[in-house]
Amino acid sequence: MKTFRRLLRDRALVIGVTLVTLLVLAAIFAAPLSNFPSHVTGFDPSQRLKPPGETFWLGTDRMGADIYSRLLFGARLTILISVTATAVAVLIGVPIGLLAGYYERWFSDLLMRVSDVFLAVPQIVLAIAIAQTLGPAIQNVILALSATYWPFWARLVYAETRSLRNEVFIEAAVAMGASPLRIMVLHVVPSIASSIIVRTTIGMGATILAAASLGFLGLGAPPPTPEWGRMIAESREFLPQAWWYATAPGIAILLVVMGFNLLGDGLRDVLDPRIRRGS
Amino acid sequence: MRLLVLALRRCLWMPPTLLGLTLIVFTVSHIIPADPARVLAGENAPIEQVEALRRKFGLDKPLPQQFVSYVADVVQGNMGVSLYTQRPVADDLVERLPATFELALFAMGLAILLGLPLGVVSALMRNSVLDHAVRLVTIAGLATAAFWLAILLQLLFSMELNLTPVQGRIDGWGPDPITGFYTVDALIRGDVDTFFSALRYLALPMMTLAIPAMATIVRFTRAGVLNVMSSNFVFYQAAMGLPRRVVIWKYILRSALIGTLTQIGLVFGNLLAGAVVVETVYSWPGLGTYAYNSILQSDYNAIMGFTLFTGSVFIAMNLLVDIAQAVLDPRGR
Amino acid sequence: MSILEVSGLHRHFPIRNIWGRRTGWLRALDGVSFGIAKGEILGVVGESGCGKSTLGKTIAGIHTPSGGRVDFEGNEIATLTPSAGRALRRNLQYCYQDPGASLDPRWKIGRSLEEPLIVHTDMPKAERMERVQATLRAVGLPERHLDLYPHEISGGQQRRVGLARILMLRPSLVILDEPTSGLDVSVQAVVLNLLLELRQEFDLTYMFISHDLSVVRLFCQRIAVMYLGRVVEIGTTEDVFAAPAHPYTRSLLSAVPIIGGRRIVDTFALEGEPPSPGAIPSGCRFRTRCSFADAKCAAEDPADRVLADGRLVACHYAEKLETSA
Amino acid sequence: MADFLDVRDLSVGFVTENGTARVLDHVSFSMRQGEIMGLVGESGCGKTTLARAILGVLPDNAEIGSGTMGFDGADLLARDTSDLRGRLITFIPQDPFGSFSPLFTVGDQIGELMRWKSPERMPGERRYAASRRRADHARVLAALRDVQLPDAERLLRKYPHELSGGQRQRVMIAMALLPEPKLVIADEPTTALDVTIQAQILKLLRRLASERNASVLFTTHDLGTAWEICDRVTVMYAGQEAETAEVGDFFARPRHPYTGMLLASLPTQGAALRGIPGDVPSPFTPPPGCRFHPRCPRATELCRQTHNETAEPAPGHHVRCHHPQVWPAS
Repeated sequence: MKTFRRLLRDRALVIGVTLVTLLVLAAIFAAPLSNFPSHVTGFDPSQRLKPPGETFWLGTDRMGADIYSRLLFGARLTILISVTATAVAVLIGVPIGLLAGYYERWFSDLLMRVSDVFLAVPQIVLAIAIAQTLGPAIQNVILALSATYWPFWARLVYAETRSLRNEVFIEAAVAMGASPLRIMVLHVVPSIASSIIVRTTIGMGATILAAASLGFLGLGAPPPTPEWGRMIAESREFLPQAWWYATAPGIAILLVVMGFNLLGDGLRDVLDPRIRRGS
Repeated sequence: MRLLVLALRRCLWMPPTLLGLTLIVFTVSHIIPADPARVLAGENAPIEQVEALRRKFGLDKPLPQQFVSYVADVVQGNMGVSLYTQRPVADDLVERLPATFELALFAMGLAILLGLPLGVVSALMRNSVLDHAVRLVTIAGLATAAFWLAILLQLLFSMELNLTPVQGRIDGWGPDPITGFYTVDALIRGDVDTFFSALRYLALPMMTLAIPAMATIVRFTRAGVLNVMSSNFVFYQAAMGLPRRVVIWKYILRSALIGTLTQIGLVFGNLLAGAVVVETVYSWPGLGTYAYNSILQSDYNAIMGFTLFTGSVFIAMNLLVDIAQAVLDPRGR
Repeated sequence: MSILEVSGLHRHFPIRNIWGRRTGWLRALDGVSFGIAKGEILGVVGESGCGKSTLGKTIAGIHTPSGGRVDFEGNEIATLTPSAGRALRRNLQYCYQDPGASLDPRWKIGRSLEEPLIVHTDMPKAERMERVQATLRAVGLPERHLDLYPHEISGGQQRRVGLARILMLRPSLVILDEPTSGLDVSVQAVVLNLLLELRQEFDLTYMFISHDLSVVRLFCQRIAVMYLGRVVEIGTTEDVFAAPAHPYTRSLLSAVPIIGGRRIVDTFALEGEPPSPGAIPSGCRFRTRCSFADAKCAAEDPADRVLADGRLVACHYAEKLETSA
Repeated sequence: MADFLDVRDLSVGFVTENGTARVLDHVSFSMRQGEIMGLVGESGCGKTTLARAILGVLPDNAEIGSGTMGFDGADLLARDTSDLRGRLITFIPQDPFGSFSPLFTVGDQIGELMRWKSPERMPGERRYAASRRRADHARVLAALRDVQLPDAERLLRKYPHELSGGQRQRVMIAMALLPEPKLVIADEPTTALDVTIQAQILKLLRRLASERNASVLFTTHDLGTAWEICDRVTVMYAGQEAETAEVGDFFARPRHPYTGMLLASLPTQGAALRGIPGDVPSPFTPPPGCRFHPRCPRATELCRQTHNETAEPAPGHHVRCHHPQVWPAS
């Protein structure tokens, strides 16, 4: 019970959890929650560019589709992209970081140099290059994002494993005769799991931002699938009259990414109480 | 002397990293797409034209050979011709560089000028109202999509309050270039009107790029200062009754800066990346718009050229940060 | 019969310049030779940087030696590959300064104790648990601790669990690295008594590494004094404390406060600090600080010599030094 | 000779998430001019808190429950002591390495101290006149020679990480004496050093303190060190000053049971090792009355209930115990 009470007291975590849960609920129950589920693909030109009112809570877009409903369905896409891209990046980055960090041999430097090269290119630029060559499609966005984000996890796990390597209990396990694989799986991974979770949560936020940028540049999912980034791009023509058209998706992105960042910060303190609060 | 050698050692790593970068760019442009020649020629180009292009760019030769010739071209600055501007990509990049750099440096300046003091103060006055406000703004700043922020600022300042122009970089034609930086050239010539006009155009794009950068700097400075404040030498200086302001602004800040410096290198890199999106919103005639247009036209060489160029700037930036760190931290020497 | 024979043991760490090229050697162990009899407690004393911890870790196989032999229970274990060495080193365990720190904070205590048995033996589960419980009782802890995590018990109890883990494989030789340093006086006494009980119950031989001379004096039968990577004197505790043969041992003992006795603020004479192990002086390594040093000391690094009373010393003039404290 | 530092009935607690740790419980303690006073005790006994309370650098969550602290005619608790600190009262830390900023040379950091705390500085002086700067520099060189550091000029240009532990502690001692303080608070100054270096530092500190007639409050957990350097010794237990006496009397004829048992468990005694049964009480839930009573063989109902007043069974020998006979005659 005490940890639960401490959790509640940690405002960052509470806000983070609520925002992320809202996103997940919006994605799962997009159909029942939305007023015009048909507007995901269908539209109604007669209702073009209506300001927010009773029928269209967040107004309509240039095709007359209800922005509120499209945002809900857009949430599905956002989760799909950020979860898969981050998962793939973690699956590539963590083992590389673990191997490079645990063994201090030639290949650990090589692996780190390779991840440095990937880190040398600003993520969004490489993602653009990849997404553009493969053409606009969800799986290309996912490939582009995971291909450019895995070095962050490789770097993190490398640093954590390297510092863990001279912890007494690891040296004791080595001295006692446990095999390297056994030490990595049973000692190293559980110890660094908490920082991976924290980094992954924050990484989700960053991936959503990057996916939205790709969408904005027209490299995301092709129309008519609802994609928050592209909705903002479409809205530019109709500013400043259709102010709601640009604002609504932007706020959705803001809240969701903030949710993940707050969740990440909150988890960092909960999972690793040793790290002094207030950082 | 040691410092020079340290820098030299880091420089040694630059060529292999650049080569690695070229390999990635080569892979993306030559290997991933099914038929690069078709992509280059465009969807509806006739077969003969595609074949001609294939021979012209040597795409029929084995991949390693293609890579060697690609590297050879790039080293001589020949990144192929841009379909969009019909001019060598290298020339386009060099011509548009000052616009982006002027914007980036102004944004970075603003981010540091505001970010550092705010980070320090919010650390010193921990858990005060200011601290929570700063943390909230920081978290919001980090979560805001740059392109959306750009549109919002345009909406507010340009369209509603029309304090600043919506897009573009200068009224009419810019001053003929000395450094290529409009503000600097205007100052050199003492031409105050152009200077202020350039500033008015710079205002919004600068702020759009500065806000996320500032948020990162505040966050790391605050963590850095908090970390240093709990160290033994701060306690010793307090025990010896040294004035608090001396301890903070001389000893604590300098130690905290070391940590923040590495982040500033990263932040500058992300700033360059952000420029792609932000420049298009403000149609700022820099590298970003160039990259955006080349995306629309799927202008291959331009995209690859831009990626390679930004990557090398990024690598150089990291090198500069490493050297600055060695200068600041005697233990590194 | 000696359980452990160390002869000419070297362990050097490369010193690299900024270019990464090796420019010299940090000679942490520079030719160490000694033996430990079965059931004995040998004290290894010296100041920081003298190589006593490196010695312990090299014998235990944590560091690979750069030269020399280590014979443990008749087998040469220094030059083996890590895996082969590990099998032979089952009966030799290394105990860290804070044994509690050798426990993975995320593992329950029971599991940490069972691990050595899983790695080294093919004991069935039931037999393993039975030995875990027996060893836990031997260090004076209740069985319910098996389900707790290390942070849920006190520092002292964690130390006992660490010791229990070392005893799981029923070793014959345990290398204790500074087991009492940093402890308050009353806790120190409790730890030393526990170590003595365990020695009795498990028929152990101890190699007791410490910088605290008064603890070594009480606890050990023989003492080896180290300076800058070499053993400069080995002898029984009584002989070494009564009449130290090597000039360094003499200075070391004269620096130890004796409550109620002479005050070092009046009598202590040794000046300067030990040179770095990367730049060991030519000839005898103590000559730069020794008041008896002469040309011969500068030329020739004295070999280990056995004195009349069986003591081993590495000094040209050990017998001739007048016995002034 | 009036007591030059007079701490009376001082209680300090630290407010934390799970309650208040009552670290100092009505401590009274005094020092005479020109003496080296030992403050000994095991970890957690409150000796460091007492030293920091005198220095006026307790952490923000510290709460002073009661007590006064007379020093040189003023009550330290009642006023902001930052002008006194580093001037009349100076400090020698336990960890010399961590007490220097790694980014500035040793010379910069000593210079900084002299700029604000040099004996020649006029109170409220704003500009650091070049003439005073030169005079201070001369003082610094003299002080470094005085602590047996060769080639002082070159040392000033070095960075802290280029000095050995012993050298850094010598610089710390020089810095503590440069402002010509009345009181130097040395918090476990030799604990982090090797035994031969520790001996040199103790010898040096003893000589300089008597030459400068500066009083030194010397905290340590090592009774041997206290025997070496202190004129009088106070032993603390769980936030209470158990016993204070001249150093000879303190070690030969201890009266408080805790002191007796502590001395008995010293390895130098040679006899079979006897620890002290039981554990140190937690400051969050201190036992009533005398805090040693749960582990004390002499404990009576009186000890368990009432506050243990300090008695003076022999001249200059203060014992905070209801049964202050000489130990071990229980």
